Amino acid sequence: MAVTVRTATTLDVARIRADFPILEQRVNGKRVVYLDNAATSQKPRQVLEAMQRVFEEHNANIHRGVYEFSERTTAAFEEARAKVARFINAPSEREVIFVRNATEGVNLVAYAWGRDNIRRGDRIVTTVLEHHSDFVPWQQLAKDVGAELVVIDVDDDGRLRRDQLSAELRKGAKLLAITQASNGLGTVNPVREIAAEAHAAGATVLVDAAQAVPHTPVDVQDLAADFLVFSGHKMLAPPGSGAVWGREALLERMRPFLYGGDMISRVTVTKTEWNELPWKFEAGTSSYVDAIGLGAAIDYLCAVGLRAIHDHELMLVAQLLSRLEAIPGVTVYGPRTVEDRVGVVSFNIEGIHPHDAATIFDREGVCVRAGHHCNHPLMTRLGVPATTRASMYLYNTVDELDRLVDAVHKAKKVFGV
Amino acid sequence: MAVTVRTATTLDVARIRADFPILEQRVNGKRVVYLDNAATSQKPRQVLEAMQRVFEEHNANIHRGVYEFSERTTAAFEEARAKVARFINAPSEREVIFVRNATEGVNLVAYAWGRDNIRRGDRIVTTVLEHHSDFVPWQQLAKDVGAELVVIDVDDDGRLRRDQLSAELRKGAKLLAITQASNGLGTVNPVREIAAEAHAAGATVLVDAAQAVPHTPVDVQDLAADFLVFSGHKMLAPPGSGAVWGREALLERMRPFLYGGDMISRVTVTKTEWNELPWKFEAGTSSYVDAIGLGAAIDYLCAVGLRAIHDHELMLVAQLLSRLEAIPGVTVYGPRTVEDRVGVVSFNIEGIHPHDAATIFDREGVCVRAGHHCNHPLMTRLGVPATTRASMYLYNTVDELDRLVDAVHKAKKVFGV
Amino acid sequence: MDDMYRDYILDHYKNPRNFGELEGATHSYHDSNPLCGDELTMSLRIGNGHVDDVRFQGKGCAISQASASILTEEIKGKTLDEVKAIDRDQVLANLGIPISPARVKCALLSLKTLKGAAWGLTAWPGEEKK
Amino acid sequence: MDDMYRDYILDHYKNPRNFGELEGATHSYHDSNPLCGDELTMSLRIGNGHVDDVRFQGKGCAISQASASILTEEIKGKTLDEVKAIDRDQVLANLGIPISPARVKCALLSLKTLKGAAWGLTAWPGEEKK
Ligand SMILES: Cc1ncc(COP(=O)(O)O)c(C=O)c1O
Ligand SMILES: Cc1ncc(COP(=O)(O)O)c(C=O)c1O
Repeated sequence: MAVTVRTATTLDVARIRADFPILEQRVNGKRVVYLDNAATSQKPRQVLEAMQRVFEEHNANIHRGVYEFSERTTAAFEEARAKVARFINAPSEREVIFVRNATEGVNLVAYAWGRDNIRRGDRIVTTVLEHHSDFVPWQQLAKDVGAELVVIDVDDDGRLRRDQLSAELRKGAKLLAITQASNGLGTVNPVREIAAEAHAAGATVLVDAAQAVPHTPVDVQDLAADFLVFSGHKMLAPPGSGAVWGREALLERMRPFLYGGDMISRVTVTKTEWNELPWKFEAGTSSYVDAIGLGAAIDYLCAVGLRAIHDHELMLVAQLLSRLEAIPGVTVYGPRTVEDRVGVVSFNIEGIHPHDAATIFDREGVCVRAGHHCNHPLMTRLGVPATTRASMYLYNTVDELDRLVDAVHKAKKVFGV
Repeated sequence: MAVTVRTATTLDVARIRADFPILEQRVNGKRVVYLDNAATSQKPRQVLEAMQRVFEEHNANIHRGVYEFSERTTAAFEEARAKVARFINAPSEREVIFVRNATEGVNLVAYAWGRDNIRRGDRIVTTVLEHHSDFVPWQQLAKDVGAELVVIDVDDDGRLRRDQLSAELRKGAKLLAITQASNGLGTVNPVREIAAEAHAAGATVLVDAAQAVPHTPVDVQDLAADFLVFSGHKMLAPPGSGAVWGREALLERMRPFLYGGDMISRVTVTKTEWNELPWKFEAGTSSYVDAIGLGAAIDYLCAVGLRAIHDHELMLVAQLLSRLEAIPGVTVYGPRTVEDRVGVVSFNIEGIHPHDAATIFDREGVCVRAGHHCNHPLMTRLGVPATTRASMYLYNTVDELDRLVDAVHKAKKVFGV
Repeated sequence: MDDMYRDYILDHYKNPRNFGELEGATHSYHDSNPLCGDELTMSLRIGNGHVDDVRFQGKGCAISQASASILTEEIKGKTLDEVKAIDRDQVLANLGIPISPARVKCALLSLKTLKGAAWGLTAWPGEEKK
Repeated sequence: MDDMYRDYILDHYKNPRNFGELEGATHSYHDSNPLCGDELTMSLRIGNGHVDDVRFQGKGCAISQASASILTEEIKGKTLDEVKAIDRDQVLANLGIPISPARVKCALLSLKTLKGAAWGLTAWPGEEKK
């Protein structure tokens, strides 16, 4: 990547902001500064309108009705799947399964692939950077079947210990479950190289791309992993949308996960035949309007351009890092550079608990996240109970970072530190 | 029930229809007649606006943020849970788990309760009336653990064979999974009596209330079952919303289903402690906007009144049955009376395949469902590959039934039967 | 609507051509569309690379049955190579009416069954992957 | 904001009363709020149905620590019945500032720990079920 844009942006941020009505809201009389994008993003008009259109013009259950409303809704839903497939460069739409979120995606793989492929004594390798959603399912699977969970550490800059990873993979592994970008620190892992290494060691590779797909171009054929999961709500789409991508050969061999309507082709009292991919994994009425919203979000992101968004975020990170480092008592966690990272900055102010900081920021209209970010193992590794996290997206501006920095000063004043 | 209203309705249907913009749509130049409510319902303005308000005014991830947007969204989400709890008269909100749909609800119980409680040789009793979503999960569980699946038949009117059910329960059963109202025939099962009988036989009882909760008052304390599931999208809420109700004592003892963010209280590298009920079962970012939509849908249904809606539907059923029975060559499946049923009428026209009928109806702007209604075992029992199904809701009118009847005549004319 | 069920389709539906069992069939295949309950069996007598005779049996909607009837007329006497070249577009075009997406499976069951009979294929070219 | 962190709270946070170990403690309880990382230990010396002495130790946000400090002042010398009567509303009121919903758990950790120390309760009345 080696991005050079640092103080300039190629995005027309003013025009983008006009698409997000919520950014005009006031909190405590001050215009809101939304810097919790790693938790969830805001939604542009275009996405809300696409959803509204379904409800007002042709809503009907999908895949089932032999009438125009149902056919139009089905077409919109399957078109959303095609958009997801193109967005991540999946070889086939059959490999794209709609789920509620990244968490359900990991669980789908853990239940439908894991239970049949991970056996007593097998090794599952993962990292201390994982979100709980890509950690606890493997921890529990390991416990249930008697497998071993190996957790790779980070160095003091929050970068993955590649030496350790290589050593552990060499000992053999059935699965590597790894995040592409850390929601706690913003670190980006070189997943392409790592997947190749894991494959060479005979492991299947699942990539948690919840913090990558929204912020940087992701190409599943280039990454060459086996499974990849992400959530729509972090990329301008509504909560309730998300996807699992999996290699067709693996998906074909897997048992289903949820059983019920739509995922079967024939049921008798004694036996059931499954539907084709991807529907085999989509039981019951899908969140089809949320999925259509995800399709519209992808259109929006493509129109702006993922590379430009990524550059914009790195510019914001660079600006924020230099501002925070100038404030006495502020500690930044994770990489201090803008190489190989996404727009997440975790920090603490000495003498002020992150929750107190966030409460004071809120009074200033600045929304950040304070807590463990569903990342207990990482917090333990960093030796802190929690951090304050600012996370950026395409609509954020340098002015907003100044508002955050002012809020940091305000908190220090209140606490007299 | 023994409803007496047959030709009159207490609903102000004109006013209700004004809340549903989609009902003004035209299909092939004709005002749409939407009679596929058992598949999914349409949504009133009030629900769409409640969702829009979240996105435009205070959207943020729930349960996590120490700032006003997150607190407002969390409050709205948990208030939706309280509404669901009141709507079904749950003793506690802790017993209400948000899921995507009824299908996920049944699977949650099958994985989190079933895998630990159903053993080799145990008997699972269910019925031929079940939707695949309350059938296939049990069939697969039985297969996986070596349990026996017992499927209770219906009589020629489509009513459950209570004699057979009693006899099978007397032989012992670990679980009874039963639908409260059949989506294929409209039959309502006397679930309260049946649950008592099943409990006496030592069985745990799961009620699939997907076709009951939208259409008739449901009181989980009165039913006294152990689990009850339903989908929001069939009751004026968006797809993506739905709930499992379960007895607290059972839920407390159950292992979680999906693992990840939000459902845990503490994670170390070696072990995890679960969050309290109900969040123990809600991993990852919930479809919180869909859930808030479900809360608004419940407000709407309560303002209209569930009893009045039910009476209105039965009036429509009575009208439709008498009209259809007057047409030569039309066969109606299921009960020919309006007692103990919901607003679903399944029928066929001799010499015309249901899909051909539905295609012709669609040209007339009339949306019905043609197919097996995710109900293969029932179709096999009825000896037909598929039926044509009209299903009614609060906004349907007698005039619309006349449009359907006209379409039946049209189809007969086209096919010369 | 009159488009959709014009006389041509209804005629084939009500008076299916080449309907029944085929004595001396060399190839035969049964398939169904579980979503609709449409059922179809195609039986071929192939000799010397030609379809010498063909019959179908089945039940289901007008579209599926008429499509099968039309297809049998089309292939009788053709070489296997000619039969192999028949694709979904051609089958849909043969019906001469617009087929809505939800009914495409009905219309193509005949082709699926034919390919199954002739080559043991269960999908037609371009349809294996979406 | 000056509401939320007015001098009273910050004073208790920075100069916690009754902080430290309690020699001769008869009752002691540790609890934490895993979502925030707040930690608290309450130690009581109870004799004759009275809280003769109390100390707390812990770390965490200003709200949780100040709440604990204020609570220890409140209960010292009280009878166990008086202590039992303290409820969540009173603890929130003692802080003298509005506590936003997301911070209520921080404010009430002190009460939870106190009840755990005095009676082995891990929830306060009315809070077991929501
Ligand atoms: C009786 C019954 N159970 C379960 C379901 C499944 O509902 P969903 O697709 O919303 O999960 C349906 C929907 O058709 C139903 O009618
Ligand atoms: C890296 C990562 N993985 C997984 C998740 C879980 O996402 P969701 O809650 O949408 O399932 C998150 C969300 O915070 C994340 O940042």
